[in-house]
Amino acid sequence: MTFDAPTIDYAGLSPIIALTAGLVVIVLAAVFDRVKRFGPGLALLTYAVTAGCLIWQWNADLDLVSGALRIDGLAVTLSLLAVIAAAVSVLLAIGDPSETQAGRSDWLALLTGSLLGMVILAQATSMLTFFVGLELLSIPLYALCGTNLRRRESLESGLKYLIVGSVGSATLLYGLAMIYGASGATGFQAIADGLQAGDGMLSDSLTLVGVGLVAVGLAFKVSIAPFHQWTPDVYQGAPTPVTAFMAVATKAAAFAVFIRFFLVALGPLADQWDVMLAALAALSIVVGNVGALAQTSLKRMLGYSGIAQAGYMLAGIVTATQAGVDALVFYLSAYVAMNVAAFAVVVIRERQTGFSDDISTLRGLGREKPLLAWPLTIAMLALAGLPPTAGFIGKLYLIEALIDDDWTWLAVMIAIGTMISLGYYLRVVAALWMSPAGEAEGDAAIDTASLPPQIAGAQADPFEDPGADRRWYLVAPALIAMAAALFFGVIPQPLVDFAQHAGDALSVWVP
Amino acid sequence: MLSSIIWTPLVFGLIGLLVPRRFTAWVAVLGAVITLGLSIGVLAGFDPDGGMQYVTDVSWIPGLGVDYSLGIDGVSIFLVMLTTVAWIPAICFSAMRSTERPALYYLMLLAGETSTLGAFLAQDLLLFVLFFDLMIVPFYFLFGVWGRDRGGEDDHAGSPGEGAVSVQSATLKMIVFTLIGSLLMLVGAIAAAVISADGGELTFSIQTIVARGLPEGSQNWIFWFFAAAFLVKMPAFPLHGWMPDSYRAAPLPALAVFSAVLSKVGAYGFLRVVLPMMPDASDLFQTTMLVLAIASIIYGSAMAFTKTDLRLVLGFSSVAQLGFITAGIFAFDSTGAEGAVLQMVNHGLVVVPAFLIVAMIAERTGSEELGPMGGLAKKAPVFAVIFLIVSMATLAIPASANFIGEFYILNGLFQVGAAWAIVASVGVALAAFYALRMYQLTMHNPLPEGSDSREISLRDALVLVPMVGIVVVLAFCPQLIIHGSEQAVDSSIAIVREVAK
Amino acid sequence: MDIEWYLVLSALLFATGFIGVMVRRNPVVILLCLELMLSAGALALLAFSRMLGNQDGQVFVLIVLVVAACEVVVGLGLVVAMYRRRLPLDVDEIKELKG
Amino acid sequence: MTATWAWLVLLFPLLGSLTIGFGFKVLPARVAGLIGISAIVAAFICGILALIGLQGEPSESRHVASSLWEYANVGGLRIDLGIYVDPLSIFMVLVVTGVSSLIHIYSYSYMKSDQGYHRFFSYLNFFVFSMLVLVLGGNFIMLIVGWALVGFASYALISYWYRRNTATKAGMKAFVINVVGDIGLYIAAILIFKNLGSVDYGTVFEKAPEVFTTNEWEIVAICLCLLVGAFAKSAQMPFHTWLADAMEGPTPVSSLIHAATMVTAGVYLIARCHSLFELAPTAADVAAWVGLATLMIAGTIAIAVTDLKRIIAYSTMSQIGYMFVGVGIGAYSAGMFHLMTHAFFKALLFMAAGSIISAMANMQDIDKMKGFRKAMPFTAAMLIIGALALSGFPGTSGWFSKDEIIDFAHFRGGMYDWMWAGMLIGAFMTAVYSFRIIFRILPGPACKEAEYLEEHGHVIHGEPKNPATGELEDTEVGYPGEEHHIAEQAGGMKFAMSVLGILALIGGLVQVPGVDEVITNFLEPTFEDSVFAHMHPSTHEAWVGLGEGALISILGITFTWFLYIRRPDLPVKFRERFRAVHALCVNKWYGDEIIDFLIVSPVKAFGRFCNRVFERFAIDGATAGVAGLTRSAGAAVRDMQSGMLRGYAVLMLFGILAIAIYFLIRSI
Repeated sequence: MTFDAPTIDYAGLSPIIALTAGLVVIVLAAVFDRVKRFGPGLALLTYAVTAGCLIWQWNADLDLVSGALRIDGLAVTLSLLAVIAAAVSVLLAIGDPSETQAGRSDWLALLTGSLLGMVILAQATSMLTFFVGLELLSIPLYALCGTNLRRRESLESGLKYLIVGSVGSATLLYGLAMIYGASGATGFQAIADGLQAGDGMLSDSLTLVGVGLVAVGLAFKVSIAPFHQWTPDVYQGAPTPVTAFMAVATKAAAFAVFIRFFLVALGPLADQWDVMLAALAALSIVVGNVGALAQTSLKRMLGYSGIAQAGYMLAGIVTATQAGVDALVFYLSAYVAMNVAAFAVVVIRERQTGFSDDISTLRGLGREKPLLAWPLTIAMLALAGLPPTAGFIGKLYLIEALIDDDWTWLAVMIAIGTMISLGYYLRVVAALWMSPAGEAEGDAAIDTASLPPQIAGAQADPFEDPGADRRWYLVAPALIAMAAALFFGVIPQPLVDFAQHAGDALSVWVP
Repeated sequence: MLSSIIWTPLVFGLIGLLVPRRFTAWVAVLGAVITLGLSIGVLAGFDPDGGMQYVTDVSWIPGLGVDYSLGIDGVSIFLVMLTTVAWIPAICFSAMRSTERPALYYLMLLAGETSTLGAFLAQDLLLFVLFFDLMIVPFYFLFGVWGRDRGGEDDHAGSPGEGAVSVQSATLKMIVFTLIGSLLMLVGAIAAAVISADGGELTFSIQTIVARGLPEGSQNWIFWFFAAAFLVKMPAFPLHGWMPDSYRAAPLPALAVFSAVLSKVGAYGFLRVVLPMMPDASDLFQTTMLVLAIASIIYGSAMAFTKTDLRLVLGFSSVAQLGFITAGIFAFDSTGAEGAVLQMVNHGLVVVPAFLIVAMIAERTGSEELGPMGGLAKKAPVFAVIFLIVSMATLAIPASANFIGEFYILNGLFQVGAAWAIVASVGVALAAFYALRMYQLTMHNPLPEGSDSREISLRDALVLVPMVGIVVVLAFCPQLIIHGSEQAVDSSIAIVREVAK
Repeated sequence: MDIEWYLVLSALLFATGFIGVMVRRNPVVILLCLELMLSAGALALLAFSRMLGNQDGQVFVLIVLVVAACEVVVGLGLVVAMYRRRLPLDVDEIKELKG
Repeated sequence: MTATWAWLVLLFPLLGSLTIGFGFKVLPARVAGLIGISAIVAAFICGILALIGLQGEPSESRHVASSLWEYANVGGLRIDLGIYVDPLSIFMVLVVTGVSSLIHIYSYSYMKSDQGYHRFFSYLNFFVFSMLVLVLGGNFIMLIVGWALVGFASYALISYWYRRNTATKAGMKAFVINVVGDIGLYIAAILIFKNLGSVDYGTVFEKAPEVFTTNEWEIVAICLCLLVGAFAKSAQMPFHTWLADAMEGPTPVSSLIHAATMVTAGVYLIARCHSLFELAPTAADVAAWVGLATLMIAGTIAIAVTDLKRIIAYSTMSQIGYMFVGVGIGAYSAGMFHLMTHAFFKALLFMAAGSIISAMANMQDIDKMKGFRKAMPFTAAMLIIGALALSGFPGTSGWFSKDEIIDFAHFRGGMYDWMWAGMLIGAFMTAVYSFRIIFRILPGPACKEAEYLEEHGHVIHGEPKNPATGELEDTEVGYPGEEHHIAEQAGGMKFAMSVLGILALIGGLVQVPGVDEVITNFLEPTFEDSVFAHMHPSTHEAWVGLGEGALISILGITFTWFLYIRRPDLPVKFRERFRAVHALCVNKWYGDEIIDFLIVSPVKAFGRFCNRVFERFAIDGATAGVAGLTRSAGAAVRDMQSGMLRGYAVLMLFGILAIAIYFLIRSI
């Protein structure tokens, strides 16, 4: 008996390898106190190497690990977005209570683990890697949400996320099982072939229920209504650097597999599921936007807004065309920039005001700290889809893809959703710039009574940091993200090319 | 060349961020003046029979088929001139008064000019939509940051006056209303391009889309998506709900250009985009549009003579005037459309000084309410005469270019149906009433206690007199504009006339 | 034996788990119910694998088991953290975040 | 050359107005006045030169069109900045500039101590300019321009004492009613363009007979629209209410605009468009009947009211009624002749009235005036001359002109005989109200103002009051300054009145039937194409008519003498007896109230409805409704977000079930 060692494409696997190695190093670093303080540096280095590997593999188009993974344009682009988000999150977490309390290295290890899950998920082309990646993404995140041990909200959000997320995972698994049964295969391409050939042993209706369950499971991850309810709670309760990571990176990775699974594996059934996804998208747009209207917590508002944005992005999948995927990836990229800018400012404001993300803490910021106000302003305008930001181009792209595929009503829904969204995005802008001068009382003098209750006995928060707006590692992400949101609003073509690189990867499967 | 016209204001606005505070305003003035100079240069080289000129066409987002494509024709040139002219008094007027956060203020004002010019010059449908949307952003800030809350006021005639208005809610209302239209327009624009491409190469070039044509069924809904955007922007009855609050809250110099120029983008859009691109739908909905236009005239006039807040009088008079313009465009007659174009320019030229005068009146009386006002002419004959000329031009007294515009519009309407013209002409009579009322109640009658009849200062006169001068010159030769724009107007309505036959 | 029975059983398991999540208030019990739901999926996978005659499903189940364990670990960790913070171990009481 | 002179006619007043207006800070008041006077005199001279040039042409080509530049030209609707000079327009130019010159001279003295001297002369010159544009304009658009500009100038002058509420209100009323008239002209012009493809006089009048058949509805519509403009400008029923209020302006203004020139524009319009009206006899009859109605109704009002200026104002309405009847029934030259003589004696009457009002310290109520015969002999004489001419006393100018119109109606016979009768009654009333003024003011014991004037040799300076409301005013506002001027003591006033007095007396001699018919002959080229051009009563019939007129006039004067001198108690008794009739007349036949009820109130109510109901409930309500709907949807979403995990699970279940059921149904 001869043993054929599998051929391993190290180049193709390099991002995963780099990330895994980095993860090991970070975990080991926890042991040595003297190395501990370089944790963030190590993490950033890891991410940089990973990003380097991803860029190195820019033009790759390979099946790896016997078809369980696939590195191609889609995987590379969306992994990059996740890596960027993770890197920002590392920066924003420096000095954050969650990071300190959980232990810096542990925190970073969890983050890196989750990122590893994302990178795997972006490359997954088999149910197994799909599920593994998804869980590897989720489980560290559950823990991360709970890392601010002093805050009740943090723990609450961790538990809620865990339970709801697990229900989602279980639903997904159940759906996957059905599809396995229907197609007799686990590889995405094989599933498609099996579904087309009718190899499976399930009736059409059960197959479709399986499709539905998978959709539900993924909808949990990307927070699509009506499976969205964890989102506002977790966004609000989780430590802000985690929220920032979660908002952006989770969406990137989950949408990557969403695209791959639905367009590749379930491509033959596209006529069956498109209306369902369209309905979900529309519902998300409505629910997310109206839900955000009267929020006072900025993070919670961004949570609802995330639901709506997920709805917009889902519309890209509904079309089941390359253009749709392009638009989705473009929008996601823009979304990264706008969310990073917003969350960075939220982090800074939180530290300055003793961990309040109430919108009232932003009053008069435009006058006092324009350097903080501008990133948030641009982020809000971009999220609202106003020119000259990448958000506008993103919406434009989506609408174009939708109309091209005769989904005009969904395009109109996006338009309507955007109108509603002005109601809350601009409230933030108004607080920044248009609150009467007298009420803008500066940093320290925020009326404490109006803030949400903090944990008892924490009068003097040791993590409060009035000088947070001068920390480069907090301000730089905000400014860079703002610049990106503006730059790609004015000169969008590079980002369009980026997005089309993702779409091109699917040219075999979709029109 | 056109690019430099568009971007000069913004560049100067950004320079304003860098220079010391006290120079900011003058950098802005300089920027506006240079822009005017550039646009005069374009006008000098403009050939009225030359169709689209100074064309710039660069691929912008090839992935989406969007080009950075600019061009100017007989219609846009005068609106560009109006824009570059109108911004100067607004900026100068502000420059002579101290402004909070001047760098930001002038940046926003100039960004507003850039985007407005962009909308007038864009020859790519999406570029047009983009600039159209972009316009609202700087004005959102201008209104929001430099506007002020207004308390509830009695109108001194025993009836309940205007309610309290907060800047935040007013500006929110404005931007939501405006974007309702323009987002739908975005959908419509994309649909127009996609449908007209019909599987071929996607392009947003207005000319190409017009040449390719749209199927009738699609035209019908796309028409309304565009119309919604334009009617809100104007604003037209019954989509003017945002106007009163934001007009009351806005800072006057910004409001002047907003009312003078931005409202015209809507009318311009009808002429440039809707009629050529959707001729069948335009023909189909002609009656509806005329009803809306006439309703705007009557309703706007009725409101204008009932309101006591000077800003609202002017605001609703704009509703009425824009009604005339819309009616002229939808008459599908070369006199009507030409009258509309002429009236766009005229109205813009009149509204800017009108709002600045309101600001000066407020400086003298501390109020913008007509009720307790009066007698300001006492020691200010020059001021009064300037206002008188402006009022007379507002009510389109014959001998003003406004009259020629209105007359042509009425003539165009008459070709559609005598009843349209007769009903619209009621608006002319009402205009006489509200414009004169505004003038009389401020300038005439006894001077109440606390008001200060002060002659216009030399600096303010330097701002207003050139504007009034242009109004007077145009009164003598409206043909200047007519000659330049006739060919372009005719070609704009040529297709729809063909269809209407 | 027909596959239907396996599927019915797994559906029942799934439903039981889901109902458990809906009606139980103790987080630990809820975690148990979640395990039940995952097991339902695992059972279906096994059944299909057996019927289809390929091993993919069985490999999948192994992975599912590992994942389930991980989930429980994190879940219990959170429960412990809450317990130490003297927060009520009742999901109906954990509703600070809402609206 | 003629055209050049005509352009100069326009240029001088405009220049004068601008010079005075721009130089208000630099120019001394007297200089401004002199500039104003000389501008008009220069225009008058140019008018005469133009006349000479025109008379040099052969009769059939006695019209010149000239254009400065293309004013606007789209889609065939070409509008030139052009003038049209023919005998009719020159006739008007001469009347306008001639009378205006005199009134300027009068004002020079009369307004001497007014604070806004510059403004006054600038306005006055501007008015003359506008009026000249009106009469010289070469197409309907220029006509509209002039039409509206005189309206504007009239507004400016009525509201001249702009700090009086009454004055500003009156100005507004006049302006808005005139704009309504303007709109009539707009529509007429549009209709003309639509049917004839041009708005130039020459083309229009030439083509009209080819295009239209008699009484075709379109030509009738055109003429009716023109009439709306004419009625509004000339204060004919039902647009007459503004004229009386317009007396708020300074007296020279009343004299110039609201008696001699502007209000006669309607007559000019009909005469100008006679070839259109002859194609639409129905419309011409409407003009005549409305003129008749106005002349009679205005006569009754003039008998009843007691405000000196208003009496004269109603008399103006009434006389213009005569002119309307004249041009309506085809007596064009007679109408124009009456226009001219009326300008003389009505301007004179106003000037004299102004003089007396000055002496009364700005009081205008004739009940308070008495015995000015001795105190103001010159004014009294002029007043009597004016009244004689107005009432058509034999030999005076009014006798010739008015009776020519009356006679023509009789000559046309048929239903026009009714007009003839009506106009005779009107003539009787004319005599009554004009001599009512004389007999109330001049004879009898002197009132205290007259007494003061006799004793001290200068006028009494009462408290400055608003004559309409009696409120006290500061002198900057109201009556011309602190000093008041009367004709006896002011050279300018005296000169102007003397000239007009002479003209009023003998001006009629230019058109004596059978002797000289200067006016008719002069205007003949203009009215050549008219069917009535060579239809006129014989000399014999004309003299019979004049005789009737003389009889009526003398009867009327005698009756008035009896009423006010012999039996002064009778008028009071009449008033007591016919209270309702008196009230009707004093209240101007409730014209204001009717217009208010029919138009103003509904429009205002509509405005209020829009403002308070529609805007609030429909527009704001819809906005708030949509916003509220969105907000409550948000509230619902937030309510569902209870924070309770188990609730979330339930919603998830619903979601899963919905999707599963959707697919199950779909696959069946």
